[in-house]
Amino acid sequence: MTIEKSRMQKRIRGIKELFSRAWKRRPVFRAGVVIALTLLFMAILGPFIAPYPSEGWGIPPATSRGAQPPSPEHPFGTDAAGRDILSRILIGAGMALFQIAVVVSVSLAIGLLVGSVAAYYGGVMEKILNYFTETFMAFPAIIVALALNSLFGRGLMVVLLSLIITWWSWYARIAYVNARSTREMEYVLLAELSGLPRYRILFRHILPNISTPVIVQAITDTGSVLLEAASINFLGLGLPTDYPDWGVLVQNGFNYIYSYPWISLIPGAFILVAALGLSMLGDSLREEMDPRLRRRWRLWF
Amino acid sequence: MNRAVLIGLILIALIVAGLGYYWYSSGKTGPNNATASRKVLVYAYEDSITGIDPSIEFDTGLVVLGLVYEPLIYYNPLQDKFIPALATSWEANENHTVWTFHLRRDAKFHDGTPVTSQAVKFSIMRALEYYEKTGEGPGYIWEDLVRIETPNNYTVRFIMDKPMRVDFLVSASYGSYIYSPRVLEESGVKSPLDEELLKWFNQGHEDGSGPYMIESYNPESMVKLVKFRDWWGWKIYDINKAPDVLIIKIVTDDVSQENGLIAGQIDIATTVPLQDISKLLKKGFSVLNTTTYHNYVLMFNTRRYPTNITEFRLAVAHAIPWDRVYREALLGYGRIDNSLIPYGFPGHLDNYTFTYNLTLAREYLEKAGLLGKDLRVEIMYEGTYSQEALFAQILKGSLAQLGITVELKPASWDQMAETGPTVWDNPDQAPHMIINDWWPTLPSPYDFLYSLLHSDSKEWNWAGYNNTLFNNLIDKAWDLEGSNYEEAMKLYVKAQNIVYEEAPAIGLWDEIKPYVYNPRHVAISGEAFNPLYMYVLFIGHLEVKG
Amino acid sequence: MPVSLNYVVKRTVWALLVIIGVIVFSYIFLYLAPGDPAYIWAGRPRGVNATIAIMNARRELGLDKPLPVQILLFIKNVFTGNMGVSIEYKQPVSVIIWRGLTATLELLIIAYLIGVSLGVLLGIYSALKRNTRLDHGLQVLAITLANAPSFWLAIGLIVALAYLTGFTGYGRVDTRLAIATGFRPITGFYLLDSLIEGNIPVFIDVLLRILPPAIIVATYPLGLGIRMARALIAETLGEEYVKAAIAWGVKRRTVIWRYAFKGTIPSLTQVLGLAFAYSLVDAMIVEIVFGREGLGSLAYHIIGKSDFPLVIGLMITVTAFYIIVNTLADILQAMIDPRVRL
Amino acid sequence: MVLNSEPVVETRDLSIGYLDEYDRVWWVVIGVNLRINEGETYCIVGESGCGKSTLGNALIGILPPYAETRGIIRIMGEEIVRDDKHCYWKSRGRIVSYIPQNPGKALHPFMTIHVQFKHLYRARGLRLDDRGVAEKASRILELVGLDPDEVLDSYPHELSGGMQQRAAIAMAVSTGAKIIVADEPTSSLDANLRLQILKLLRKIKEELGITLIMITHDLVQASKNCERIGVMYAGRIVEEAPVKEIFRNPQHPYTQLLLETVPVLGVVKELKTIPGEPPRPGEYPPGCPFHPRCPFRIDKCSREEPVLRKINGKHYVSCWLR
Repeated sequence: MTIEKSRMQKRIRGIKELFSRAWKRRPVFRAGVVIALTLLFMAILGPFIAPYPSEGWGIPPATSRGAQPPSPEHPFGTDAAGRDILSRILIGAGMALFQIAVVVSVSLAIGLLVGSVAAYYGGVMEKILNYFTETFMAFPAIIVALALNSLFGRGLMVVLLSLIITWWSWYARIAYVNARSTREMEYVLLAELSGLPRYRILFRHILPNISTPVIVQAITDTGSVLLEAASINFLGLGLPTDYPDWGVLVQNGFNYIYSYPWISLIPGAFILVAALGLSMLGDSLREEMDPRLRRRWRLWF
Repeated sequence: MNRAVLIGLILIALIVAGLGYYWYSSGKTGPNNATASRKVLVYAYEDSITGIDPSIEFDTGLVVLGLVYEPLIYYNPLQDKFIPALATSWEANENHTVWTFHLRRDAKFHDGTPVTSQAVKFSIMRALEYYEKTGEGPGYIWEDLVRIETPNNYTVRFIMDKPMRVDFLVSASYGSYIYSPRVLEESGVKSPLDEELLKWFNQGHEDGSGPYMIESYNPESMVKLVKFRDWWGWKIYDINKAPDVLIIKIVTDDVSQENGLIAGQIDIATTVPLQDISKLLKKGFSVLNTTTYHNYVLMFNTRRYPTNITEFRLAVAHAIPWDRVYREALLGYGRIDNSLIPYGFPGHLDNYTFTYNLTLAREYLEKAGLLGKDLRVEIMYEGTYSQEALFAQILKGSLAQLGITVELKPASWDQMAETGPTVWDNPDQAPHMIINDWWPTLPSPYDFLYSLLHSDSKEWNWAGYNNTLFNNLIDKAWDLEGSNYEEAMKLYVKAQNIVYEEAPAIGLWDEIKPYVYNPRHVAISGEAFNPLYMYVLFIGHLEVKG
Repeated sequence: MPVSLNYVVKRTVWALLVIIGVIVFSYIFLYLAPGDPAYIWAGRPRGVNATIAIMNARRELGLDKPLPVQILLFIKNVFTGNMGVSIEYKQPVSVIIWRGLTATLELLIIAYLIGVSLGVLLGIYSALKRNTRLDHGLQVLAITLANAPSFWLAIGLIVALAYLTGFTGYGRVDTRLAIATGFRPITGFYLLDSLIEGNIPVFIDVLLRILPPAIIVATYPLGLGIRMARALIAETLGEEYVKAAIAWGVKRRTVIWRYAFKGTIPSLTQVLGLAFAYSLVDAMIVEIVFGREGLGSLAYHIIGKSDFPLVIGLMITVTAFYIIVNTLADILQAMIDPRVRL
Repeated sequence: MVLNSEPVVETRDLSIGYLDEYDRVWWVVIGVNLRINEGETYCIVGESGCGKSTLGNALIGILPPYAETRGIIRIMGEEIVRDDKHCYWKSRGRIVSYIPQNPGKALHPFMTIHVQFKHLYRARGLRLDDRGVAEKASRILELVGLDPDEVLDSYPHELSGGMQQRAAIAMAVSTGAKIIVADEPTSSLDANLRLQILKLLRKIKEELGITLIMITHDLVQASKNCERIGVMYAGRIVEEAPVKEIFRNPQHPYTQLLLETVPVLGVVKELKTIPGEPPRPGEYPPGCPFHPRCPFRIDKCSREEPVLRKINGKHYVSCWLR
């Protein structure tokens, strides 16, 4: 128990060091952290700081307003039904983070389990699970969303399910590769000899050891999840039209791009910046972990 | 070695290009030169084409059918006038049960054979029999047909089982197109009801008598039509003004149609973002605003709380800011009309209007004891129509003031057509409100009133409205139409009064269709479109330039 | 080329197995959906003829037989090109999809050619100038491009093009020009077709129209290419064989291209192959925004239209395509790296 | 043969350090002075991490870009490095060549031996067609004892370790350089092959008149091939002498201890190990770097660093005790 605890502490300390080193040396990481924190801030406080909360939730104003260009009253303008875009974006941040969190955590759980079981149990199980992993890696999320949409219609479940169906396999792949090397470790062998049941070994020794690279991958992926979810919502496969999701907001403005371009372009810019920030975060962490890329360098031959 | 591969690739490319060029220049020189001066018209259509069987298609295929096939006569409801097509003259007996049509002698099918009375019988019987067999298609309009007689090649006689306006039936926009019986040989089937014939049509084959022939048919992207030089109409209209090639391009997206217009790739657009039309006019495009009988109707679920309460429905009707709908949702391209029958259509009356009055709406709610209750209602609408979407949003904002929460449920047409009828079996699962849109097949109020609110019309009566008095009134009127038209119209008014008082459905607006076109390529007169045959181009009334 | 036939066969068989897995999954998908599979397959028919349509669907899918037989029947049908008839268009699914596939592929191939070649070049350049201001700039550019939502970029580009030039790159080819010059597509790849026919005006026109959407689709492989090429070149430049080559006096250009770059090709191929699925879907989205025909527009039209055969057809096609591309990437990898022989 | 009195390789106060990620410099080679004459075989011996490979890389000119140099390197009388200013272009490969430590990694895995030879000849400015390359390469491959027909069209991974090393030697020689730095050329091979390769090195050295600089951690190997040995410890040359002198009369305590670890054929004695761990590169102790492990250390050792002094003839040592 204490060994496990200290191992855990060591791992946490390692991650902490990684973060502080990245913060010190990488402006890209700092930018990513700032963007991610802003996003989090918006997601939590969005409904409270939105200047027109009811409009943010999709209720058009009582008085006729129509689409208005950005002005001091409406910094990002209003959409065709006269709703304040800033409020909708602020409230939409929570929607975006919610989708990311659910998709990444569920796929992470499935992926870790499948990957480590495949690597640890080996044999037929390994073959079958790898075959499944490979098969599911081939599905693009948007096409699965299209199929789900044709069965169930629009809804949050379409976005979440289609992304989870297509995403877990990537984590399973990484988990599998890492778990295979862990399987050969001495302490796993020792635990096996001491007669610990196999599922206990899996949960005690294999899973904790492979989680770090998979989690770093997961952080890197958050940006891509946001992008894919936005694409699904943009196409009208996912959330319904009056939801303040950023992808939906871009779709809402698509019909008006010549007359009221801000309706589409501003929420789209938020998608870009958020995805960029999250990717920057993950990428600079990964680079920081890789010593090859750390050194000073010039063309020397 | 790499260099060898590269040289090999270049050689292969050269050989392929050389062979291709040889094949191209040897085989295609003749037609190539002839096509150089062909006039082309690109007509953008806003939906994909669901099929082009002239007797069975009952949806977006009309845009193609109207150019490839012809009915016996056309009807222009705006001028209340019939226009001869394949038939030049017709008459009915005293009590309107036997109608005789005299066919044009010079009309030919695309295979070169003349249009005969046998062909008319063949075509219409196929529509009717197919409907009787499967329940599908527009053949139901011929339900009262007893038989068709063909006394000679150019005379056709319709025997009906009761007084009918057969002139309206033969001019219907669906189910009355005439084609050659030779389609059986061409497709290799025995029976006209064989599903293989339907498939054959839907692969892009045809044998009609209209001014255009199908050259290629890709229902998801474009239909290419070429001019039929032996069309009888070229004696009336200038053949040289008509395009040699007419392309119906499927562009479902408004912005894409606008892009196509700007890029010079589309000559006539059926739908562009309405707010951009003034800009397009400034850029030198022209617009033709056409009246349509395309009517948008808000239907209440009369079998579910709270929309089963008449006062609630009336409250909603008075809570809609109509002027705002007109300005923000329709942008002026539509006519606010609370009647179920569109403006200018037989049976339309102007006095069925609801005014925006929140106090009155509150009173209605109070009367029903609904004021202050936390009410939640759903509205389903077609998500791709920005007018409907904006209307639903405005409604949501307005009802919020009455303490009613509206949940928006955008759907595709298919989903709506599936959800709407569930009101009969499972009213609590059907949405409280649903926007239906309708355009007529027959120039009669019955078409609207029966389809939308008659309790026998389970498929389209999405209100679940079942009022025996109303049913009897319109059924009686329909029976009378053939013999006593004025009396029939009076009954229709009575029926409409019931609808206005109970409000199971309220008319929202009649669409005004702005066709934006490129005047450098085409000149269009108002007669090029007929509201009864939506989207069909009447080719004699437009002129393609250069 | 040093690749064993054995490897190719093994890889192909595996790919076939995965494609079969995809087909089975699609079928299970239909089977597990709420409601009668025949009802869904028939496009949720209504009215009197619904029973006929459902019966037809039942026969087509073999629903009266046990599930494994149904699945085998379905697989057989897919492999013989019979994926059912589209409910919306009433034409065979395979025919419709084939028409869309060529259009999308043309866009995708052009985009990949632009994105990958430029991306890899810039990535190498960035690796050689590592830690200079230029390198940092390229890195920021790359990560931005890789994270930009393509539909948003496409909208932006359309607006910008419309304001600046009035030309929005609409459509695949100028219809009038195509008819005037007698252009007749043979393969469906218009660039290739116009070249085969020697129709230079149409070729130029098609190229001009494909460029704006292709540039948008290219952003992702471009960004990815820059980042991957930079990282991989940095890795191979530290390899022993590069060190030895330098020590033996091999010229700088040869070292970079023939030693370091060549060493990165297998990994690069693999990464870009995996990114292919993303780009394919990207191309479909951009098509929708630009109003081009293709798989994307096809999918967009049928959203919510209960055209399940076409949806399943699209799913199988897109996925199978991705698997084929990745198998080819693996075989290419084996051709370059003689050590890969499973 | 005219004996050139000038050394072909000369370093003066050569120090090499590596920059870490925070731009600090860690010096791994400190103040090395080498004079290597033409045709000589000079051996640099030391434990791993003592900086000998860095020194070798500096002579070849393949220091990584994050290295810093101080001092001068002269090759064939020409100054190629002075205080971080490198001008390696002319000499790299042409004048100094290199036999890699791990031939399996040093040959490009995606190219046949033939193609790799072609690139080498191109680098020398020889425009040869495929047959020309094959002919020229065959001569050298035969010299190193390989069958050209078998080897030329093979990929490196298809060759055994010994064949790979022979091929690598052939490539090193085919550059035409007269000075070759061999960095632990046999460390990845087993004992039998090791002797074969050493023999081969001697043979080509004699046949082609090459100046060979061997870098090794193995004194036995050094004794078999070399004329002079420089013992390196913690980045410095601590003792330098002809082979026989080193074995007969080791002066530096480190050399003495090192010799005691070597098994001598036919003599049964207990093998000793050097107490303590060698210092990590860049973290050398102050004063005499060996003093923490030295059994004879005096106070002065920890305070002041001794310099390399001549004690007789060609024997140099840096120790406060001598």
